Amino acid sequence: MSNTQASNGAHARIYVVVFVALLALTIVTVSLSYLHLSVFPSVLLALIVASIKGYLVSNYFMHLISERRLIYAILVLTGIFFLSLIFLPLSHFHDRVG
Amino acid sequence: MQIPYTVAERPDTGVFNAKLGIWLFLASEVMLFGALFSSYILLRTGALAWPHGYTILNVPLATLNTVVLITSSITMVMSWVALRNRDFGKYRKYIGGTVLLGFVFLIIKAIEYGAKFEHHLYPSENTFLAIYFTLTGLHGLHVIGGMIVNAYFWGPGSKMWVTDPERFTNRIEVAGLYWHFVDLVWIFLFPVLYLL
Amino acid sequence: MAHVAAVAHTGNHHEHPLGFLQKYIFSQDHKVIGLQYLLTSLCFLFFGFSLMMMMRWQLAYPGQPIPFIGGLLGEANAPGGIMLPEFYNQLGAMHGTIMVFLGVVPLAVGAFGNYVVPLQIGAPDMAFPKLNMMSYWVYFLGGVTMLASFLMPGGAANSGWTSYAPLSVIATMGQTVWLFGMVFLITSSLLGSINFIVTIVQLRARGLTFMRLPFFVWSQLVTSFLLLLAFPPLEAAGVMQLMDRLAGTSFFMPSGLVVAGEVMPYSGGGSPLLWQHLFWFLAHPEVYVLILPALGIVAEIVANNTRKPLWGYNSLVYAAIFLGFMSFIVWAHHMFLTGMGTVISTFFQTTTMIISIPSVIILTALFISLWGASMRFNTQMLFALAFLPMFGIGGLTGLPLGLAPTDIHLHDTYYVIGHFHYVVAPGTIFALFAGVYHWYPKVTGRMMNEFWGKFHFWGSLVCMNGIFMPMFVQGLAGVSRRLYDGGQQYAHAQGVFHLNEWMSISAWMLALFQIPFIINFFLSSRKGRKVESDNPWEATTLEWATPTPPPHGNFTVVPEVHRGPYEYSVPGHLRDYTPQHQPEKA
Amino acid sequence: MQQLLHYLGLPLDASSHGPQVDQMLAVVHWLMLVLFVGWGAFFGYTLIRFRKSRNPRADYAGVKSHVSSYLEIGVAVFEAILLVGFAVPLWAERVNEFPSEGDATVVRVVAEQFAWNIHYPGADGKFGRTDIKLISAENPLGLDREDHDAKDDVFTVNQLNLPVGKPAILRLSSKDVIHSFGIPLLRVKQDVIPGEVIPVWFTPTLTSVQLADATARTYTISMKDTSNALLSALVSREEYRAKDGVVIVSKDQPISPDVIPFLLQNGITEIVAVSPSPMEIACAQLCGLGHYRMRGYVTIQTEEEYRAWLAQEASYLQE
Ligand code: HEA
Ligand code: HEA
Ligand code: CUA
Ligand SMILES: [Cu+2]
Repeated sequence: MSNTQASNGAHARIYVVVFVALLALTIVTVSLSYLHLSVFPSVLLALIVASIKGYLVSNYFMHLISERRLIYAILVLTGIFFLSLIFLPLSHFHDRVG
Repeated sequence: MQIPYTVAERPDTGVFNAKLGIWLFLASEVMLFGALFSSYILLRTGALAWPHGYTILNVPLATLNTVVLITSSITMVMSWVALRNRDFGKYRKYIGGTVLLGFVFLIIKAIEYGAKFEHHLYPSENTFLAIYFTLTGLHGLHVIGGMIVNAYFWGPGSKMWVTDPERFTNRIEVAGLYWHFVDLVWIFLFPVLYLL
Repeated sequence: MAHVAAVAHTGNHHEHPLGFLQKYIFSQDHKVIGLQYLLTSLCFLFFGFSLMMMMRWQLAYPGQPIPFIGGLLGEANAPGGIMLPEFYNQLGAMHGTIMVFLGVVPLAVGAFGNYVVPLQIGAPDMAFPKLNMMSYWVYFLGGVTMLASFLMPGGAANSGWTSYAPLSVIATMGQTVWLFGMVFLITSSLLGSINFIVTIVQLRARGLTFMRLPFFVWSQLVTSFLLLLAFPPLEAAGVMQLMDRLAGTSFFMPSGLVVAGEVMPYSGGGSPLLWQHLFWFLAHPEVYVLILPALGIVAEIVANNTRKPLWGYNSLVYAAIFLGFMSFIVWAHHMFLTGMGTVISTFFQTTTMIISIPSVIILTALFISLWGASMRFNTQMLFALAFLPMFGIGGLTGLPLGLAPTDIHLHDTYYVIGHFHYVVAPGTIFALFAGVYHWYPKVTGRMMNEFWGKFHFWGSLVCMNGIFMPMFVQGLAGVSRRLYDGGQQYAHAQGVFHLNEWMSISAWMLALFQIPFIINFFLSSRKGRKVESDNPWEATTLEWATPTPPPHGNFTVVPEVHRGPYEYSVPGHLRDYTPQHQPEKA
Repeated sequence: MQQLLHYLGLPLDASSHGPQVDQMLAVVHWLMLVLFVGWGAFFGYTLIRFRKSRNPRADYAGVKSHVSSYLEIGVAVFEAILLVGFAVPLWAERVNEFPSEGDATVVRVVAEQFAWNIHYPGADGKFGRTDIKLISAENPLGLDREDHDAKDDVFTVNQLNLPVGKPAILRLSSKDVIHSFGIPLLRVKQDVIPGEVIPVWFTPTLTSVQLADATARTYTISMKDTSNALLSALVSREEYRAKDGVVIVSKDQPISPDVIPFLLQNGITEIVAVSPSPMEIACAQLCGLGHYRMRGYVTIQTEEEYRAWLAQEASYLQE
């Protein structure tokens, strides 16, 4: 149990706020899709909204915000490899002979 | 000698064993889904034509499922809060609710799949449906895995509350981390597959 | 080895005695699990070698019936004892798979890692004993699945250990079984690697800071990270290939495929290169999984038998970490010839050249460690010393492969086969042999026979070079790998084809030289000379501070560490070794 | 070093970029040799000098100098030079600097299990339309003969003819699985990936006849060679007559095992022989059970011979 012994009631309130925010963002992302924007802006917007939601879940529900350096280090390392897994094959497909 | 730091945090690392373990596991899960997302991007950029998800898939049902999963996330975290407040009864309600919401998610998913099959939309139809079924199928398996764990902690596993409450609370925290991660994956799957 | 484990359980922890099943089969003791891994993986290693011995017959004497066992292989595989090309391809794919995933990795990580790491860090066990047991049994299941694939209609997987699509997607049933086997093996590795990292990070004894860890522990830590983060993409790729095979999807199938005149019923739109990227994203880090634990074992043995500290311990550690990190971003050097433009090929050539630097640093540090030594040439030291130049040859021949223009000529020739066998066979396998001889007395309380050990060493050294050195010649001549007849028909192979016979004879001789090892290995556990102390090699690391063999729970007193791992021949000290747990004033 | 590599098996090369590849191979192998011999000497010395009987007490500190760091930096610098000076420009030339199609012989190569289909555009220089539905045993390319551009197209199986001294552009594709198009004597290799068309280019510098001259070797024969598979796969470069003037083996004829006794009887113990097709396409990527026999032949001709050959192939179309 890593976080300090703050009052749990306060935590519960934060969780409810996050929950409401997640619901709101779900509505946002669905309504955005009804605008039928062209590919680039729609991808960008969808990813921004999803990232905010991801941030909320990981930081509050998974209380990453109060987590230790060790956990962050592992996640940063994973993030680097995740990005190289996505972008290196992609750049190969864009830089091909012929 | 006993294995140390199963309950308490190791002072210099600041975590107990299982917490480090689950975060490592989640790191590997990031790479698993990362590879599938990478495949999605490559297939899509290489495709001559790519359908918009909403033209084939059922967005309202998926939105409902998003809400279900988010709700199950909050019940999960509340069950942990309940344990920290030493309120076992409330814990049982919340964790039970989480399992039930998992069921609801799967049922809705099954309805979606069924509708696809009825229209003869199988994974072999095109690469979009292939990646759709693979990603959501794998995610569904993760949901089932989480439900089994949570159901265990709702039922027989909860005996530990009596013998070792500290450790049991840690276990629920760890199970929660996994459950939230499954939610997190869905948060990205939903727009990527259904809305773009 | 039964009585070994029996002694291991005289520890004081379990008041109620465990049943046979819990003690030996479903044990949660890291030492028993380590031994289970050891025996299983040695058997697989031998099995993988046996497959290769059959192949080497076909390469040396194409089209001639295999003596002795030819008739046993079945009409579908070898009518009249003459191997069919289909069967040759099965043997090749399974040799690669078994050696890498069922032989070397489980031996290096599952066996040595499991047995030695908790001891070296002063821990009572692994962090998650149940998980540890599960990872062994899932590995076992994966192994059985792989073996069972030989019984499928059409035989085992036959598309190479690389399983390139579309070939693998249109292949026989064996490929499906291979994929399921791989999913088991990946799962086992994931469980194991999580366990190792948590154990090393969390369970270190008091005073055992990271920079006091034995290099072997470091190598296992880095290895675990490689397994943890590189395997999942292959798991994803495996699932996609299963989908392609079973559900008819087209992840790896482009449009418009025509096989044997028939238009294929795939919707198309997939990419064969996607498989290659995901496969090599694992398989390149995997090769460092094969080498890092070996380097760790060699470092331990070199320090112990030179009786001096490892030179440049810090640089060794940083080099290993850097090596691990870089190994994630060099993978496409296996794909130079898939049609890469200048930018992307430059990127991968550069990272490949960069990754060779930490290897040079590690090897240099080990060489320099020899200077000023007082060397004991026992069997494990001979194997460890021979590892250095053998790995050197293997590593150096990686350089022309890592530069795209020279790879044009060498890609997929026997030069590649020579390159990596030098690193894995006289490299890693020698290091693993060294490890067996080194830790044997701790595990069994008895010594292995030195004479037969040295016999095993010299024979293996000569034969290994006899097999793999001519491969460079064949590769330079341009002979492709995976040729059923060894290139007999090709004009450019005419000058080098005759080498095949020598290589094959060396391989069978190599097998003969393993017999004394196998006998020595089993016999010594009963008949070997008993060790006089818990620390027969006068070593400094913690595993030698336990009773012999270590009981359940490992240590009788909670160990505390006071110094770095290799304090040998400290000036002013009476003895030429100062164990890590020895208090400052004693 | 290049000589040493040739001695070790590296074949002669017959393309204009081949010498650069070989030179780079030589440079890399120099680096490898220096490192190996240097460290090997050090290693050997320590084994003798620092064995226990000679040096009973080890030296705690060991080497104190930092020469090794300079050495490591040296290796890194050398690798950087290899990369910037050789590898990158050479690769760029291979994949970016294609000659213009007007100055080159352009050929399509379509790989399949287990053959190389070679497609020539014919006199109009245009490749005709192909369609996978038309693929059959007689029409492995699925060429649509109705198409105007296809009328004069020529195809061969496992036989690639090219004119010497002129750049060739090969467009590689595959019908089924991944193959790899390799011609060791030209220092060319390129994976052939289904679903993609990947071009390679090179300029042959030797005709097959010249190549045969250059690769012919003298073989000493004995009675044992009557069962020598290698020898029977070769053709003689010269004419060998018996004492009475009867021809035993004529030029460019295979050396069948049964003539060996006659040669020996007539006091001929050495013959000059060569492979009948010294330049071959070798499939380098595992492509199934017939991978080992997926072999093609390359004939490099003078411009005139090449034209004549094409014309002859085209003439079969009329029939
Ligand atoms: C343990 C396994 C292992 C290790 C450590 C390595 C190490 C390296 N490998 Fe290798 N490799 C494989 C296993 C391994 N490889 C396998 C299995 C394949 C084939 C897979 C397949 O296709 O089936 C392969 C294939 C392979 C290829 C693809 C070839 C092709 O298909 O065309 C390439 C290309 O870049 C490459 C490069 C390298 C490089 C640059 C290193 C570097 O890390 C090496 C660095 C080391 C050194 C530079 C040595 C330092 C030496 C000294 C300092 C002096 C020594 C002197 C004395 C000892 C006297 N390897
Ligand atoms: C770790 C990896 C590893 C190891 C150790 C080996 C070891 C050996 N390999 Fe292999 N090999 C591969 C990985 C490995 N190989 C791979 C990945 C391929 C490519 C496959 C493909 O094309 O897809 C390949 C391909 C390959 C080929 C090329 C085939 C072809 O292209 O057609 C050849 C040819 O000779 C070969 C030979 C050998 C030989 C003679 C050994 C010998 O060194 C074996 C030595 C073995 C031992 C010495 C066993 C010792 C064990 C014991 C003594 C057991 C004791 C038991 C008890 C005590 C119970 N291997
Ligand atoms: Cu075609 Cu191998
Ligand atoms: Cu590699």
